[in-house]
Amino acid sequence: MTRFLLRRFMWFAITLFTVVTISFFLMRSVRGGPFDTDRALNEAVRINIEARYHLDWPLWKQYAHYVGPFNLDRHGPEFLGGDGSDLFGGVLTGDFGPSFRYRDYTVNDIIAQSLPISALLGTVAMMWALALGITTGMLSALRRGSGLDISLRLAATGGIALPNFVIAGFLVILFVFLVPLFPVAGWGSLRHMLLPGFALGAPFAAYISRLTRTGMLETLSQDHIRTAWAKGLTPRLVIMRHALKGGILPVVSYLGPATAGILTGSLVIEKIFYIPGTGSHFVNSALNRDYTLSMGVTILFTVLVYSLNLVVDLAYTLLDPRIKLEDE
Amino acid sequence: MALLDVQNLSVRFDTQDGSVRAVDGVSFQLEEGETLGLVGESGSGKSVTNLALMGLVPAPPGVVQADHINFAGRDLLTLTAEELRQLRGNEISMIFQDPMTSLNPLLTVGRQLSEVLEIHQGLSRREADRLCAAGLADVGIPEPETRLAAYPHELSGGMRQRVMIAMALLCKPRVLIADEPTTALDVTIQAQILELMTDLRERHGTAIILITHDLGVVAGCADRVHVMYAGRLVETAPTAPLFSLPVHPYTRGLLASVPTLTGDPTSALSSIEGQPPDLANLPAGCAFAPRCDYAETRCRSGPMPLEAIPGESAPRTVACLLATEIAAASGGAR
Amino acid sequence: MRANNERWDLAGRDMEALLAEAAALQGESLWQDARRRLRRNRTAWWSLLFLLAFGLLSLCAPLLPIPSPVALDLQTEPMPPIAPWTEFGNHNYTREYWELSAIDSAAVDLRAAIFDDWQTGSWMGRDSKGRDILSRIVWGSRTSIIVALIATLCSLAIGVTYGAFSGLSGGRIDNLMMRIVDVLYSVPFIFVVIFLITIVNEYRTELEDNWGIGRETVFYLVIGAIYWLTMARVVRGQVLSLKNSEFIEAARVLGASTRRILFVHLVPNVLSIVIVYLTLTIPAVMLFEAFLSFLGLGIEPPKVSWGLLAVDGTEAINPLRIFWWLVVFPAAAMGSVLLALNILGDGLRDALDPKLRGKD
Amino acid sequence: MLASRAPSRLRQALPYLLLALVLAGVMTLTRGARLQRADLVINNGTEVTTLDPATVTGVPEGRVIKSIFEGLCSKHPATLAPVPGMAQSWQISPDGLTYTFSIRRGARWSNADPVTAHDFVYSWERFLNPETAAEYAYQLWYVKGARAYTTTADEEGRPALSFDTVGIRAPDDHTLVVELEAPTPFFMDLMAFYPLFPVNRRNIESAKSEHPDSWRLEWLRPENIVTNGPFRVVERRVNDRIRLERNPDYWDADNVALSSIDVLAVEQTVTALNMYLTGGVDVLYTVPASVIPRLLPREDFTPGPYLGTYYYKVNVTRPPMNDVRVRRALALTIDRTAICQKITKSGQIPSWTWVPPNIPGYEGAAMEHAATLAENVKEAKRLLVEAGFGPDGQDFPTIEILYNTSEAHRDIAEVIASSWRNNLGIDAKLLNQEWKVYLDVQHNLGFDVCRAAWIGDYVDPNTFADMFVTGGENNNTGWGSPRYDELIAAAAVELDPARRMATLRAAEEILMEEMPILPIYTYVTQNLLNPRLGGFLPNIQDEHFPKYWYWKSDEELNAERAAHPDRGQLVDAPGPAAGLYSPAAQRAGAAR
Repeated sequence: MTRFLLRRFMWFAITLFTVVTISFFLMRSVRGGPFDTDRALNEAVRINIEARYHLDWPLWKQYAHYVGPFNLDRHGPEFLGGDGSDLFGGVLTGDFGPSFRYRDYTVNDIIAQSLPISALLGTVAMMWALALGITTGMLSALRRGSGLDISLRLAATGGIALPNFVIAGFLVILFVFLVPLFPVAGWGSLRHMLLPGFALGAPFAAYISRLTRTGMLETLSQDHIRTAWAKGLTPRLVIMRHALKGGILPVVSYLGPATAGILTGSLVIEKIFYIPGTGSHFVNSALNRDYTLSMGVTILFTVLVYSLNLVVDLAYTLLDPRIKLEDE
Repeated sequence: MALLDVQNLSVRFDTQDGSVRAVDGVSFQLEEGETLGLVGESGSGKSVTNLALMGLVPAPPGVVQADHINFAGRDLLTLTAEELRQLRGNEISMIFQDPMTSLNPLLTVGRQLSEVLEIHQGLSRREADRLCAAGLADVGIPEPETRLAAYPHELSGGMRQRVMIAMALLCKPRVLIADEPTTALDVTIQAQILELMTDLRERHGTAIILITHDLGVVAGCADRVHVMYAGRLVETAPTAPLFSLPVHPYTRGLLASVPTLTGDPTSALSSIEGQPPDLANLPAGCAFAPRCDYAETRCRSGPMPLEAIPGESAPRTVACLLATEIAAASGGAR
Repeated sequence: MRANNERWDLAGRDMEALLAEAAALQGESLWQDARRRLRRNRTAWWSLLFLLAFGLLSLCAPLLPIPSPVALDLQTEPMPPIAPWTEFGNHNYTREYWELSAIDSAAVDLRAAIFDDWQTGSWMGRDSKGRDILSRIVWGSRTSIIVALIATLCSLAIGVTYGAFSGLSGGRIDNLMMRIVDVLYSVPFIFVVIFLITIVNEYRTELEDNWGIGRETVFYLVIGAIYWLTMARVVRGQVLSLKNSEFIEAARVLGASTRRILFVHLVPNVLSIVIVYLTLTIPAVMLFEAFLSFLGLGIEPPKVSWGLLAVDGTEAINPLRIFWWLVVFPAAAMGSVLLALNILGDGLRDALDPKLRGKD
Repeated sequence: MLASRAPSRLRQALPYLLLALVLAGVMTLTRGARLQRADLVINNGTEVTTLDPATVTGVPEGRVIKSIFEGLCSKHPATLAPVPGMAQSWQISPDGLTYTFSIRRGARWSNADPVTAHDFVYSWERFLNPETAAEYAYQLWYVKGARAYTTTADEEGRPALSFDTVGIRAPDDHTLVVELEAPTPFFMDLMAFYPLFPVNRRNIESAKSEHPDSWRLEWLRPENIVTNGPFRVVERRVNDRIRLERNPDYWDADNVALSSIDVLAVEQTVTALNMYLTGGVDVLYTVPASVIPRLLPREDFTPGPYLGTYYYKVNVTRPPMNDVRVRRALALTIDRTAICQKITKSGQIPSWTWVPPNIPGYEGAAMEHAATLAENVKEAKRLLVEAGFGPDGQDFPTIEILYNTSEAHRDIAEVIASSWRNNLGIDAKLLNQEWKVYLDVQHNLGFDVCRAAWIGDYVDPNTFADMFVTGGENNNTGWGSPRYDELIAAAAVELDPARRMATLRAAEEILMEEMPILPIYTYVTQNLLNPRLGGFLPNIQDEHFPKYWYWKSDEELNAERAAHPDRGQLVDAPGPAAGLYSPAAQRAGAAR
């Protein structure tokens, strides 16, 4: 277990380093800078701004300053030519720097403000998706071939067949304008979360439903289910205890990628429903050339996906005792 | 009256390719404390017969019909699904061929054992656990308490089959259906398991239906043997007479393909030529006729009733038009 | 002794021929069986026919007597659909397209020769720039289908090669290769795509002038480059399980070369799962295209794709006036094709899954 | 045995544990997210970059800063003329070089500090300091020594000159003296320009001492920021809202009617419109073009003139656009009517001038053109032939129209391309670039023709005219004319308003003869606002002042509707959640 975690951590470090380095240089290679606006800057002012944000430094120095752990500006350690008043800084110390676009915030601030919202939205979406997906998938598997099965499967595939902004649009027409149940946009109460959560979760619900159906069918055809019946267990016990557990294993392993998908998919939903989450920063920061924020969310994403995959793997071993972490 | 009386049982599977008659008019009785061997090639309908008894034939596509299936005075066919469920694992238990797959890999052995008691006897988990440990000890598993916390994959094949048996016997059932209980096991383990079953039968007085394709297994355990072919019974007889004088050509073929220690080591083992028939497309007359060395024209038409052989002392029935001739000829030869 | 010699001969060459024959036989029966099973799955079969029909329709877009998808006829508001029985067609066709390929442009000439200036009426309405929705859906399907196909094939090429190589190599190499896939999985690809597309946008004139690579091509490649990861994993898994199966052992024992094992024994067996995965990747790519269009990073106007249509459609959702035809028709087209693809994918999986064979 | 059971127990408890955890998380997070709607909600269109007046440039930032800070002057909500703000009065020396402001006694900061002349000296020093890197620093370079102070920095980026060299002094707490480099006729307008608004010294200094490395952000946090305007910041969340509340310490607080305002940052115009229509927002500054025909008949949508021009830049360094005849031909054939009626739809005015109309005292110089498109096309063909091309675009190379990714710009570009194709036979390809690349390409003259727009910073032709001086930062056409530069320079020092306007008009005439730009239309404002909102007066800069806003009572609203039956179809006018304010406050607000 420890060995497994250590190894995972090593790969995690490698991944992160690669991601940080590649995106740093990729980002800087794109034309345009954070301070370009439709009103061109006065040359002298531009020099002042670049100096303030260290954009006048050579790229390697900016990179080293960004990564840390030492502060390379004039407050940095003395052996690097600074006055030693502020030795450390950079990503390695957990400091993602100030945002270029939202200048009253550090990237840490922005993430701290928006991540809980995205997490909440993601959780609502995921709960929708799981509840809906597993129930329908189960029903579908148990009534295989029936009208119910076919209609549920059609609905499920329908969920995968439309872009979520179209689904969101239909939801808005239905539940905001025709039947005014929910607010059209914004964030605050639980009522605000249901529509975007549903729109975000719909494709995942559809996919989970399919996975559950297949998994359940697979499990239901296994010998040990016959044993369970032969033991005289009630249908509820056979399905809930014996079949479902095996049937949703594929769902569990899908949760890692799904969470990543929900995180990035939320950017469209956040735009449509005006939700102050992290998702919109993924695109906007790149478009605004907000170097630090963009790097920040990249790193955040990588860390999240990696740790969620780890959690999923661990959960998987808890669910399936046959899997051993060591034999990767 | 017999503990279990099955009359004219048929099981049909209706698929898109047509209707398959897996079991066709099978009748038999099982007495209290008796071991009945059910022998036949794979696909001959042995397992389906017993799944039908348990009410476990998947429907659709399966359709079960019978004149009656009387168990301890009740006709299983008239029971509701719920009543049947309460019977299963409680009064009629079943163990399966492959102990590797017959246990749920995701649940502990203890969980899988105790739920039987929880369901049928309403015990608490704690009480059930205690009884389960005793049950495991009963089937010869050392350190039963520890084993309860184990997962199936942590046990060896023989152990798992013992667990299966323990599970089947937890509620002291009156009938135990053992579907090829030893097929997937090593020979040494096979012997242990069979011995265990014989032993348990003696101690608990459970009647056993032993399904197998291995005549050696039946020879050691069963009181009576029924031979099935293509969904029908072709020969029934007490064990000893059957082995000493097999009458139906199929039974003879089966017996001839068993290697014996006493037989001539130089003579080649014979096998039954040809393929088992397609159940969806059975020939008219005797289903075995196409592979039968004795077959005559009359074998290929008309029904093939299971009849006693005139003059035979043993309570034997055979479904073969040539039974009398073959019995006479073989009896003479032996 | 002699008998023994014969045996060796058999093993050396004849046996291999025999094995190949057997493999061919097996392959054939696999596909035949699959086709039989697929045909029996009504919905999947109809989906396949529907997709073929749709593919044909979209392929023939330049030949169809539909209005130009780009000719502007500015309106203050989108025009609602006119039922075919009210106005079946009119003679207002103008020949206006983006830069078409030689073949397409010949097809458009042919269309003009056959139908002259006759065109179908606006059965599905027009948008606020007076462009015919039906025509845009048909032309848009070409873009979307091509994006999906090329990206999928691209992912296929990379994924299968990578996965098969990794699975076959086994050991350390396999471990390393799969670790790399893991690493790539954690890279926020949305982000990379946005980057790449921005970079490509920036240099696209240079790319086009110097290498003749259009923005779309890069677009396909970029998307393809993302989707290969899952493919690689799937293929590797399949190869691993096949590698240790008996018939490969047998072939190996008989001295078949690695290449032979790869192409004669492994590929056909991996193919089924790959095909299934393909039918499920295509919808994913189409949705991704729509997603990029939503962010304004997708296909560039005047070209049209379903993603762009869907985005235009969502603009029409507000309580003042719902121009439903701008949403409903593109969504219906997209939905039905993706639905069909998904059903077909499911059907193929059922049909090709050896475990399910003969088990209905 | 118990020990070996543990993992299995864990396994069983796991799902419930996770569920409980998730639920607990949801509960805590929702509680934190809850915030009641403010009395008034406006959509600012995008998140502001900063609240620091010194470093902002954009309009959205301006809207917020004008609500929370106040400069020496403020603007009249209708005429936009400077009215006393922090300065109660001012004197201008006869040579126009020395401005003496007397600071309002009784003006206070939200931390109860009095506002003094020293605050302005401090704020402007900070504004001009190269370390602050204020983007609009040049707006104060009319002050003596200011330019040198900003542009002379040492290696560390700190100012190399003493601030004593700059002509800004505070002889006492209530007197501020500013000396200019040269007479600047619009200097008083600048005093109401938000980058020049003051900041509180104590606010910044204490942040500096408490957070030596992050003070730049710390002093702006809602709990720290000290303001002197009608409202103060209570809460902020990125991409969500800025919550403003009435500032009780504001000198004119009695006349501020609204008690709280939410400033949203909805970027999707359709979403914003939906929010407006469901009552979630009261004021929108833009609406999606697709619904404009449906909005025009309504009383809540009344587009008015706006000080902005939508135009195309021509790269005059590239042939064939280096020929003025070609540029004129291109300009003449654009179907402006189609663009205004069918694409922008809300009454934009086809434009033949660079400086938009409606600037008091200024008469624009239109380019030479005929009344109808057909006649213009004829003239354009003649010009093309003269320039050596066929009348139907023979030998004319394909040109590219550069625009930034946006539906509206694409549509306009399509119309223009088809105008040129149909009228002149010139092939024009559309080329869209993402915003930052577009800016970069534009700056490096990497285009043929490029979409652009300019919104005036202040109500004066100069804000348009000085863009096209040779080498100007926003020129980006490669065009330059010494005569034009001279005229602009002359206008800058001209004290007589009429003569000054004439000079600027002469400059615009040159521009409209040389045509480095092709004007297309003049903007109109597109405000969609709750009819119940009062004090929101239309003006040419689309500048609005929350200080004067108030909610109309039913009586007032009905009376107004009765007085103007032509305003259009009536719509719902929901009031604020907490009810209307005391009539006294309303009247006070309305009185101005």
